[in-house]
Amino acid sequence: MIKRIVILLVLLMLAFIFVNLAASYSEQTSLSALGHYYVEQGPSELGAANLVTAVVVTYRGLDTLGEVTVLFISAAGVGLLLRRTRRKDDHEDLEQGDRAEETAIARKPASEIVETATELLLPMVILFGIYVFLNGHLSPGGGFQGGAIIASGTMFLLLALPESHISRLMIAITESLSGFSYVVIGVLGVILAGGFLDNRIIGLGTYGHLFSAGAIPLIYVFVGLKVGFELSAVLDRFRKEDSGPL
Amino acid sequence: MIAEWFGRAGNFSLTLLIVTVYGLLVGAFIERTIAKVQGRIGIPYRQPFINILKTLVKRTAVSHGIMFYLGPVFRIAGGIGTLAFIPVIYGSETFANFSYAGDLFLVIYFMFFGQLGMALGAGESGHPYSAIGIARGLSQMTAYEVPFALAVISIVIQYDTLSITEIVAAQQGGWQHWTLFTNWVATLAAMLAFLGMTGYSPFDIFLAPQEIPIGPPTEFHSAYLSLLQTNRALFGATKLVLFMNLFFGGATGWIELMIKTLAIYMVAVVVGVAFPRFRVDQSIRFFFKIPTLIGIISIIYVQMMFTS
Amino acid sequence: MVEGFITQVLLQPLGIYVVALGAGFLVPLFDRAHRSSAILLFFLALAGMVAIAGINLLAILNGAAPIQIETAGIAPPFAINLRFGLYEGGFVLAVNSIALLGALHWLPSLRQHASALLLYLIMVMGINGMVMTRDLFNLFIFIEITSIATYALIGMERTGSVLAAGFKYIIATSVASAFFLLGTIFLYYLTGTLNIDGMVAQRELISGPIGFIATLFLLTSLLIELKPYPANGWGLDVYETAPGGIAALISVGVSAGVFFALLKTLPLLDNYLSSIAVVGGATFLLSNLIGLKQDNARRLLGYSSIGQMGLLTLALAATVQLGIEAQLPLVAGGLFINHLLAKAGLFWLADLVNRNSTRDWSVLAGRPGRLLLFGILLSALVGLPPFPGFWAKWVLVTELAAGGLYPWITVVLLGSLLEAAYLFRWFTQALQTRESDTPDTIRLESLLPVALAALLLFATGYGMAVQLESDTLIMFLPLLAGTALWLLDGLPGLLKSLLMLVVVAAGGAWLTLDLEGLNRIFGFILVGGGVLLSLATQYRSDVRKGFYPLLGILLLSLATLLRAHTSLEFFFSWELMTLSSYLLVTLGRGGAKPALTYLLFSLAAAYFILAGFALAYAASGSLELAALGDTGSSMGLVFSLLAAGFVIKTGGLGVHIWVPGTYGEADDDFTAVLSAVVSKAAIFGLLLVAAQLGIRSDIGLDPAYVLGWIGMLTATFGALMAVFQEDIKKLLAYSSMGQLGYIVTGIALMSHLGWVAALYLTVNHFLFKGILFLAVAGVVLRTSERLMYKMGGLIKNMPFTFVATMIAIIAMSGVPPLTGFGGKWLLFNAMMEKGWYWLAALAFFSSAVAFLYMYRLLHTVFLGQRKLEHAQLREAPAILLVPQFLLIGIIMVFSAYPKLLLEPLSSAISPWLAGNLVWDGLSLHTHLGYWNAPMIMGVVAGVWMIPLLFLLLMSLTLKIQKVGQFNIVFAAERPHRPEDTHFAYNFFAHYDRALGFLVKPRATAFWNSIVEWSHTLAASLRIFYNGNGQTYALFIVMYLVVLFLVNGGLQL
Amino acid sequence: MSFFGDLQISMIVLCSGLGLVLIGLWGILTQRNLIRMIIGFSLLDTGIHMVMVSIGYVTGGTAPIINDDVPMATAVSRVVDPVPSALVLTAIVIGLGVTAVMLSFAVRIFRARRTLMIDECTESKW
Repeated sequence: MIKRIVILLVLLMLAFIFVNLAASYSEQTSLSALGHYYVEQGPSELGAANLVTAVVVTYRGLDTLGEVTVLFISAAGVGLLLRRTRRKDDHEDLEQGDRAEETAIARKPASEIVETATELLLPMVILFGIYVFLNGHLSPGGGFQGGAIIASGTMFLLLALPESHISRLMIAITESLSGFSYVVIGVLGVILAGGFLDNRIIGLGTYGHLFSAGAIPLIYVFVGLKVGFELSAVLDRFRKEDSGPL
Repeated sequence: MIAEWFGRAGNFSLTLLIVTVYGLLVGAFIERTIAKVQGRIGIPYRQPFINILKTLVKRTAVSHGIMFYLGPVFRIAGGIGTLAFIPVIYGSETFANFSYAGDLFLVIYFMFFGQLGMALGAGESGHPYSAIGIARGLSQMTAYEVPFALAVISIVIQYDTLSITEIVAAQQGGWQHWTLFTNWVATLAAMLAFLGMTGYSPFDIFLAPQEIPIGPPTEFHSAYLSLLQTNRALFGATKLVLFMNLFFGGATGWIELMIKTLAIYMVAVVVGVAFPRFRVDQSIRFFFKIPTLIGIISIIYVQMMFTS
Repeated sequence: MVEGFITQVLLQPLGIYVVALGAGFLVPLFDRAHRSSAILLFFLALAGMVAIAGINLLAILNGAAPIQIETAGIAPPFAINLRFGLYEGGFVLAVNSIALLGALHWLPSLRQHASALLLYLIMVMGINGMVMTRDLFNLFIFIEITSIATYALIGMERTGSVLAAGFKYIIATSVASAFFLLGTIFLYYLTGTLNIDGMVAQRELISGPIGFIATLFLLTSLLIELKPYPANGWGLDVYETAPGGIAALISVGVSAGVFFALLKTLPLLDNYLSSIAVVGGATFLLSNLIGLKQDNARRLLGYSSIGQMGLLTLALAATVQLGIEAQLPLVAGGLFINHLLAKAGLFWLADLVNRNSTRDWSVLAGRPGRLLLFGILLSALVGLPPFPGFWAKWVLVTELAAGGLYPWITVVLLGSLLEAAYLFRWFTQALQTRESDTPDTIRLESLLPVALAALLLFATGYGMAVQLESDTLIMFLPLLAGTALWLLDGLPGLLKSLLMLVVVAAGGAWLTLDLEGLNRIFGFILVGGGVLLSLATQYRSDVRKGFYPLLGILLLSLATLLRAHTSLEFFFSWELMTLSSYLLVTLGRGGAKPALTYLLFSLAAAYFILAGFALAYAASGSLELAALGDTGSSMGLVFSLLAAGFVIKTGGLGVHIWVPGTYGEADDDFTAVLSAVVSKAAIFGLLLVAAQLGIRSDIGLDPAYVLGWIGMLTATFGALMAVFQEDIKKLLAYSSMGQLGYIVTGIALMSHLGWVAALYLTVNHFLFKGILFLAVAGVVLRTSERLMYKMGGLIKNMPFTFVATMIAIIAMSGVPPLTGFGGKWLLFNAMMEKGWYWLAALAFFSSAVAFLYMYRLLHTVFLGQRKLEHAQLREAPAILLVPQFLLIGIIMVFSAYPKLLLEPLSSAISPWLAGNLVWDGLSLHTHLGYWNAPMIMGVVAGVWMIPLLFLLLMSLTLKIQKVGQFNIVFAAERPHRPEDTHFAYNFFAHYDRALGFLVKPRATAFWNSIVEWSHTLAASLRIFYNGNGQTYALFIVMYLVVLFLVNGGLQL
Repeated sequence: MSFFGDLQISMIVLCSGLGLVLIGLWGILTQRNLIRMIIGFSLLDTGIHMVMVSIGYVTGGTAPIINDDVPMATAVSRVVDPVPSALVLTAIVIGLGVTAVMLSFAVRIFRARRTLMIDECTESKW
């Protein structure tokens, strides 16, 4: 009880800090210098209509590479943690009973409505995901969003068909190759253009077209694939703790 | 150089002889006096000499080892040496002995020489009484050293010298110049320490004839004992001479010396007759109380009186 | 294009990301092909990261400009940029190297899972990113990359406790990250940029409530990541439970990254410098205090890690506060590299030893190689030379002093002492063989990373030395010699002993023979005396692993100590001496525990000295020892601090409790060196500060007078305590303590005569205590006993040893005609001359008391009744007797002709304290008295010879009978066992009754209560660590609130 | 400041975001169940994302995408700041990653000790 009161007091103090913060806040009426530059120069410099994309992929490309890395290691970490114990004598206290219980939960079938809907929607969802990351430089969306949509497709699949098999090998290869390609593009930026992750290694193309904005669509393809597969992999891990390597 | 050395040695031999004989006679005199007080006849004056001779000519002797053998040698060497470093008669080159080799400090430290040697010799005898006696004697010594040291420091401050000759010189010109009168506090402290130093009752437990028959010398006999007996007289007299020099104006002649030393000695005798024996821890505590306090006062006193 | 790739990408700092990420992404693919190809890729990538960092750092060290890396071909602030300058390069190289070693160490676990490999790789890259990036949000990304990889690696083991700890860790760092993000976005709101340099350039925009709160969030986040007290339980839990491989990387790698983040954002946080310093200082002090209560090895390392990061934080804040950023590489860099290597090594070692409780580390006992590694790592952590931490702490403390930040000096030194206490307690536990221990199963090759870390510590330590000092080679000479001897440690004992003697004699002569004055005199005592006494080491022919190299280091460090011109050189040699002597003590039979006490008191002493030197530097602006006197108004304080340090090392009263155990339990021959020689180093130090400071009139007499009393009380109580000892070595130990007390008083007199007395006593103490301890070594060798009452009558078996002992005792006692008298006489005269009458009286008393134990030693061991089982004992080995009789020879010469000794002593003192000894022929005169040593010698010889001759003469006519042992006057009975009549045990029982109350172990009780009190305090300070993740999270939020309040949040 | 009178749109978002942060923290600090704590963390995270978005808002601005409605020429005065949007994108992904790892910890903790209560995970302490 005393602990609760302490917590309450501390949070009240924090709230006091926040009130101070909000009280001094006033909405911006014009762009910051940085934003101004991006809005003014972004389209011509990088050829991307979606300025957020320009910022994400190129101006702050290093962030995005890091972001991809974060997802990558989260997926790897989840895999590492949720790997199935291989030997009985491993130092874990996973008991036989638990395992049976777990399987029982996993085997519960989905309703027919879900199954049917999934079969119908899944290709469209995936297609939409691809659309979103391909057009990331032009319209709202991008690699992450697209990847997330693809992963939601996987989610559907797993809900509808809990027993369906997702190829680990395919995930691993796609994940690795798309990540590696992303790095390669970045490196090419140093050699062929102005610097690491510079998207201008290939021509900027015609402004507003699909094949424009240099390497941005390319990067978004890789990001989209990577995110999609990684999130799918994470979902898959949580579905059943697997023993497969990675 | 050599001749000078031999000359001095010769002079010193004379001093040694006189002081030893005097010491033995005083011993007999005290014995007789005590006997008279107690209603006995007492020993004849020749008795100490006879004792020494008798032990000396004993035909058998045992030895417990080399240190045992050397113990009495150390003991009497300590006695002789102490005397050698004290000027006996003020103003007399003949009886100044080897006092120019070192000062009062030397004398005080050399007094340990014999005690240490004797203690080692007695130790080798393997007799527990010897060891017990030494342990007691040493313990008591650390205690009476304190008032004595304080008194000595007091008179060193007073006379601003460590040289015994100069201390005596400073007391010349009448009894009122004696330390006894100029610095009676220090003298009092020193005399209390003297009680312990002489080993008379109440501070005679290290010899304790009743429980540990005569203490450290328990195992010594024959020629060893004769050396020890000689030393007892000699060393006792030497200490008297030292006290006389430091506190009672020294002596310009042998008669004065004998009167003064006898008087000093009587202090110990009187106290000894009047008081029962202390245990060691009691005597240690005793010396750390009143005598030490007096000693401390003596230094404060002398600083107030004699330094600007 | 390939060439472009190599030069523009691979060899650039950017290459680190490319390599790490490229390899990281490919690891799963390679793993599909074959696990070992993935491992190869992993190591290639790590090695590549090290190489890239190394190449670029080298270029910068060679004068190249810091490398600015732009991304996206667009200049900052519009695109993210990175920087690789000196600091970045150093951190990155260090982290990558340690990561490579760590990977080697952790490979057996890592190789189980390909994802572990890639996580490790990316985690390291994340740390690199934290160091290099110049963009605040990008920094956040790298923090998160590192964190997530860390979470996953923590969770790899999947035991319940590690998972629980991991979850707490995640919650805590997530909240911290949230704070970071909040801070970042509001900073963007204010400045319109995310570039750190851009923000710094517009520092004035970060103001008002939003600026305050935004920076507060940023600061809190970074501080929390550095695990400040008390919001750090989550970190401790992970350190305790996680595998060493990841714990090491969190402790040194992740923390390094966060620290660097703090470093680079510090210009934004300049309002909080005091808060940062307080947080760092409090964390350092308190974690080390709480560490005292800890007996789990890994958690202990956790406390140490947190403490070290606190120290780094404090150092950073203080350096910036003082405006001495130029010293930052030395201070922060040194502390960092030290912590990095030592702590990582220790975590790995903890992994290999695999024992939770520090007590169980006793499996290392008797394994010198392992213990050496362990010891090196611990010593580095504590900041002992020659490791980087030593130099860094030196610079830190001197600069703190120069800046007047005295309280921080106290914090740094106290914290270091506490850290030393628990770290070396651990070492002590590792030294103690236990029956129940099964040998450890560490394979030799798995120690390689640990050994490399240790080697790198030496290398970096030397590197720092070169930065700071010109005379590095001489300073390191003892260590070089020690290393050379250590390489030959496989040789037979006698040969090693001989080699050591040759090396020390040659080296020592080369180092000290060109010295002058006081230093020259001490050169003879410390180096000459050390070699002479070390001759006796030949009496043992066993292997004595480690003994000879350490003794070589010790003796040579004494030589370099004498050569020191600057306080840094002095302190270096001093600490080297402390360390080597400590290790030597641990080699003794039961030496481990007392050695710990010895080390702690020595370190306390060293820290006093360090503080004194630092203060002197602050006041005079110079490190020269000769400039100690130019310290103006702080002179008194400098003198007091330095004197306090040296007095502790002499075993002054109250801080003497290390003495009996140390001298008692060290190897017998080494005890002689320790007491006769090593203790004189403290006397040298005391004399040095007295010469530079003590004799100055502006100090006033008070500190010196206090010193005089300390010395004399030490003499008195040392003697009293020796009286009641049954253990022969402890008796001599207390005797040493007491005798050094006289010397201290002599120095405190600050007069020509007083110093002559002090030096004379020093020489004399060396002579007789050397003899005594060697004699005792012989006795202990033959009897295998140290309790005196179990001996007796040994004069029959060991006459030479007896004679040596007796002469030494006479020389100690002050009885004429041997050397002791001169010392007493000089000291007494000097004290009377100065008017220190009370001290003189006390001196009389204490030298009388000394007779008690001296006699007891001789009697109980050599005289009295011999034990039956000792009947067949032989004399001590000749090699033990030779040095003893050499020393006796010196005593005899100096006894008869003290002028030989006094003249050089007097002239060495003259430059400091004018005054001459007045000689009249061979007679020495003072104001009060005179002393004609040759004549005294003659008279004594004469008066001794005459009765001897007389007795011999009498013996010719007597029939002297040698009698058997029990033939004594014993009430007509015959004792049958020596035990009946050997009056020995509790010899001075009556003295105990009378004065025993004076020597009740008050000091021991006092220090014990200090220990108990610190433990209680530690226990109450760690109640926050209740193991509940929510409590930990609450503390984090509270931290923010408290920082808000103390920085004036209510005044918004 | 009168933020009750003249309510700006971003102020509403900002305050809701900060409120979510507080609620999330309350959840983390008081809910003993690991899953609930993770939900608390998600709330906290979302709150911060809202704060970020609100910071990027420019009065009357629209999405920073150049198209027919927002021609390049007038874009500067018509769009909101693209930077916070980009940052939020990144932050969301990172939050997702952290949440995933947290959840897998929760799963493993439950497997290892059959409980999800944080106060039963206190064996390392002091």
